[in-house]
Amino acid sequence: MTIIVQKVTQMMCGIIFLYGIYIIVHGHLTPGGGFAGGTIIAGSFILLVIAFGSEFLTLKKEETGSSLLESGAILVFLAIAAAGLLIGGVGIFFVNFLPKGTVGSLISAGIIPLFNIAIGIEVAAALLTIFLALLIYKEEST
Amino acid sequence: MTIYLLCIALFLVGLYGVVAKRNLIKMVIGIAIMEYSINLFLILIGYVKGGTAPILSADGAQRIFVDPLPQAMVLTAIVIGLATTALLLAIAIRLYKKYNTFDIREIKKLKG
Amino acid sequence: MGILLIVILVLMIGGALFSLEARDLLSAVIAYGIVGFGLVILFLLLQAPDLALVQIVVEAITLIIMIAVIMDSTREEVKTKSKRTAAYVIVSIVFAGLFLYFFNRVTGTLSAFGERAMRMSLAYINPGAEITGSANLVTGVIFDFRGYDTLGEATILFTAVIGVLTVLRLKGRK
Amino acid sequence: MNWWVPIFVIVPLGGAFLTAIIGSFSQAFGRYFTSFLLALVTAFALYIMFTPIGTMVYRVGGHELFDTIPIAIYMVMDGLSLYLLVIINLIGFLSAFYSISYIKSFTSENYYYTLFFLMVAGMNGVVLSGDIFNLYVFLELAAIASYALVAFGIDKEELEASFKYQVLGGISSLLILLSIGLLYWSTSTLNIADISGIIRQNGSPEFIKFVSVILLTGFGLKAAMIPFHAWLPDAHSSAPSPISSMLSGVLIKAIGAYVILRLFFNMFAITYDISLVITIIGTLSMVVGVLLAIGQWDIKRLLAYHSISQMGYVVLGVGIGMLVIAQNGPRTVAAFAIGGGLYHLFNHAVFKGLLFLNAGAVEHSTGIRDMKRLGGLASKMPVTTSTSLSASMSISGIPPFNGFFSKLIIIMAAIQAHYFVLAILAVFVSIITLASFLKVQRFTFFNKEEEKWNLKGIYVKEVPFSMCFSMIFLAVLCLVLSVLVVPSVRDIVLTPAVNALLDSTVYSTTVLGY
Repeated sequence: MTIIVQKVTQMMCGIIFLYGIYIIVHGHLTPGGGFAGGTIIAGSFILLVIAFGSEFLTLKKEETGSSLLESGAILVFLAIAAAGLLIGGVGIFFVNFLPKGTVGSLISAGIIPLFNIAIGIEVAAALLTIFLALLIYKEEST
Repeated sequence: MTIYLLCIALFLVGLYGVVAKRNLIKMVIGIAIMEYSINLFLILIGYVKGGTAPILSADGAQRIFVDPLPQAMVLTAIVIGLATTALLLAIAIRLYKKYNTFDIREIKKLKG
Repeated sequence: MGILLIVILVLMIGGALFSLEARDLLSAVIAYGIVGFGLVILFLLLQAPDLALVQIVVEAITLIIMIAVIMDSTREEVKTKSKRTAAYVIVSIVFAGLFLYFFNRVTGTLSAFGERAMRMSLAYINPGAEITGSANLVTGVIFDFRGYDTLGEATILFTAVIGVLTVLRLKGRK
Repeated sequence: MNWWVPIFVIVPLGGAFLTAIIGSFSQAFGRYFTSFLLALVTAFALYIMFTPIGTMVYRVGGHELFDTIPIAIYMVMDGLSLYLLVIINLIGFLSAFYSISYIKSFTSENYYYTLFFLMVAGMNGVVLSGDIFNLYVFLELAAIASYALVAFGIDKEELEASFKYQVLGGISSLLILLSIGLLYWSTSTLNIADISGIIRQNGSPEFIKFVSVILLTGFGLKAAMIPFHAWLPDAHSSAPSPISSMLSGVLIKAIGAYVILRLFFNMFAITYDISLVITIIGTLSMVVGVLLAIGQWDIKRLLAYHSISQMGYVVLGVGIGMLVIAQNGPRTVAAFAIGGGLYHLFNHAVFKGLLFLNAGAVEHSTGIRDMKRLGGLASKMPVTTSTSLSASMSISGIPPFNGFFSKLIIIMAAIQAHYFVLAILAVFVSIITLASFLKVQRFTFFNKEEEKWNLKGIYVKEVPFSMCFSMIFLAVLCLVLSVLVVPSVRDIVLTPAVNALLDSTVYSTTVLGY
């Protein structure tokens, strides 16, 4: 890619990444949430890969890493959901066991922000893995 | 009523693409279009006249909200659609590398 | 607003038809983008900002992946050998007409656009914020009332990733 | 609180995620972990089956009724769900155990076991769900995992079969989603019991018919009933053999036939028209499936066509029961017919699973699937031959194997309900099935051409222990399941499942509690 594209990408990427994090963290207050934020974060990484390209080996390493991160994040999601089975002795799957706080403040809504963060990481890693897998396949097969 | 009918027409256009087209990418696009029309259909069902997005504002004013449940359903459906499309595209590119064409008739011919 | 919805929806149908009929696959994919981004506008008009946000990024990434798939392929579609006879076209038009007719007939008794009474979502709106503590009611529904669905949905994305990795292995058998 | 109901979904899901993480460091982990975990789940399901506890209703998230409206996602475990759970996890465990040796010849085993877990989790989620959208989500989970598993070998046929399967599967999923949207439009709720209550009171008959037709098309595609069967022979014959056995043995039942039963018995009121359509589809599948199977020489393709035919028996039995109920006929006859259909469902899972595992064993040892080129394996592969013989006798309905009894019950029910044509057709199809499997046995295992293999230079030997174990286990089950005709056993296993379907309003009153 040309130098212009690379410079612009360099400037924009961090902002896009931060915006994704903002969307995830404010998921229970404003539109958006784990899915939207995660996709935006994945988008920022994909932009970087497209603009700068990358060594084949680095791509392979990134793919393994993001795939592991994805599995880990969704395992955490399941663990938080299943924790409800053990906490409080009532045995309810997906119970919101943390204090709810006041509606509208950043630290509120119990486990919902935790779910948002786990889902955000999972979605970002998942989309990045799909993209990298396609890219690696195209390089490998030629 | 017209809006629902147009939405179903979009669904039928997608169905036409899947059934009549013989190009793998076109078939994927057809499935995706059907997916979009169903998403739109669910959201149309959930719309309430004069309603606003179901987000409580800081001023605490009472408003009419649109139905949040179809929105949650459509969010799920979008992600499912993304998953299906990604898997279909992966298989399509794999088939392309094997046969050097996206056309399903050519693929059948080459397979013999 | 009704007119605006109809205009955008007609545009989307046009985009979809063009996308399916285009000779060049790149134009087909771009035209498919019209449908997706039209949907984003409709979501915004229908008061679903969460979905508009998700749809716009998902659409962008789907387009990137699709273009990556078709970029260095023979994009020109093979010419159909006029197998599409008149009878074929008539059958599909008749089927579409019948489907729309029956759809119109059976849904005529249901509530009109924007006037459906809520039932299950009553609890999601009024006491929803108190139960879940979330100001965004959609997020409350997604992660609290219907969190189990979201688990399934995240798992489906996970499945797709594993599926893509499986399909794109270089060698299947040792 | 019945805290253990979601265990059936949590455990396979957790297994899948763990396999994905640990499996990327050690390929051997998934191999044993999968069988171990599924054996535990099967044992747990069997334990619950033999503990009389009645219908379990579990509210995910713990939200109570809100003005008599259910707002949480419900998980419902009644007799039918439990029956399906046992079948899914049992066949799942045996297929996974079989895979230990079979999948060693493929690369990236950890992906295989992860997808296997996900498919089982999806099916468990479907049979436990009491919420129609949740059911759709888990149905998609099982379906997407199966798409990827069909393509696991990534050869040309497999990829093409998988693409075809995905396109038709995608259409069926979207039709299902469309009908869910229509139901939500009409009733404003997603809970199956709640929907049932509302549309029985004030649903217009035309609307219900329209939704029924769309739903039947969608789930008919998933269950590969006859006008919608195009994807099944390709997909089921291209997949790795343990997966073929899962797809034919369990998947088309759990996400196709089971949902049809659940929705058309427990959600919609049973009407004569829909019962007639279901019976006709079942009969067509039964007859056309077996006729298509006759000309096949690819052993797995032949088995795949027989799956269509045998599923026709299941749907026929249940359809006769529906017809009897719709005409206010005697309830004992209806119960008899439905019981026959459900009994055949279990039997088919066992013997068709076994037959696909046999085909896999033959392919594993010789590398050939074409029956014209096989033959004379009887002395070289004694375990495969004997188990395959018992499965063949079972599927063609020879006493004392289980297939005989379930077919007999379906035929007797058809006679009792005065559908003599259907009874004659069922007997006729059974005879053709017998002929078809005589061909399989003769050309694959007997045929006295043992020297041929030595001439070709292929050293044929019996398959390893894990594959033998699964096949022997299933062959024994083929005999043991015959005890389901004994009333005291049937009352524990089969009768709760039949009762769940028989009284169509009991479901909604039990689930909602009013």
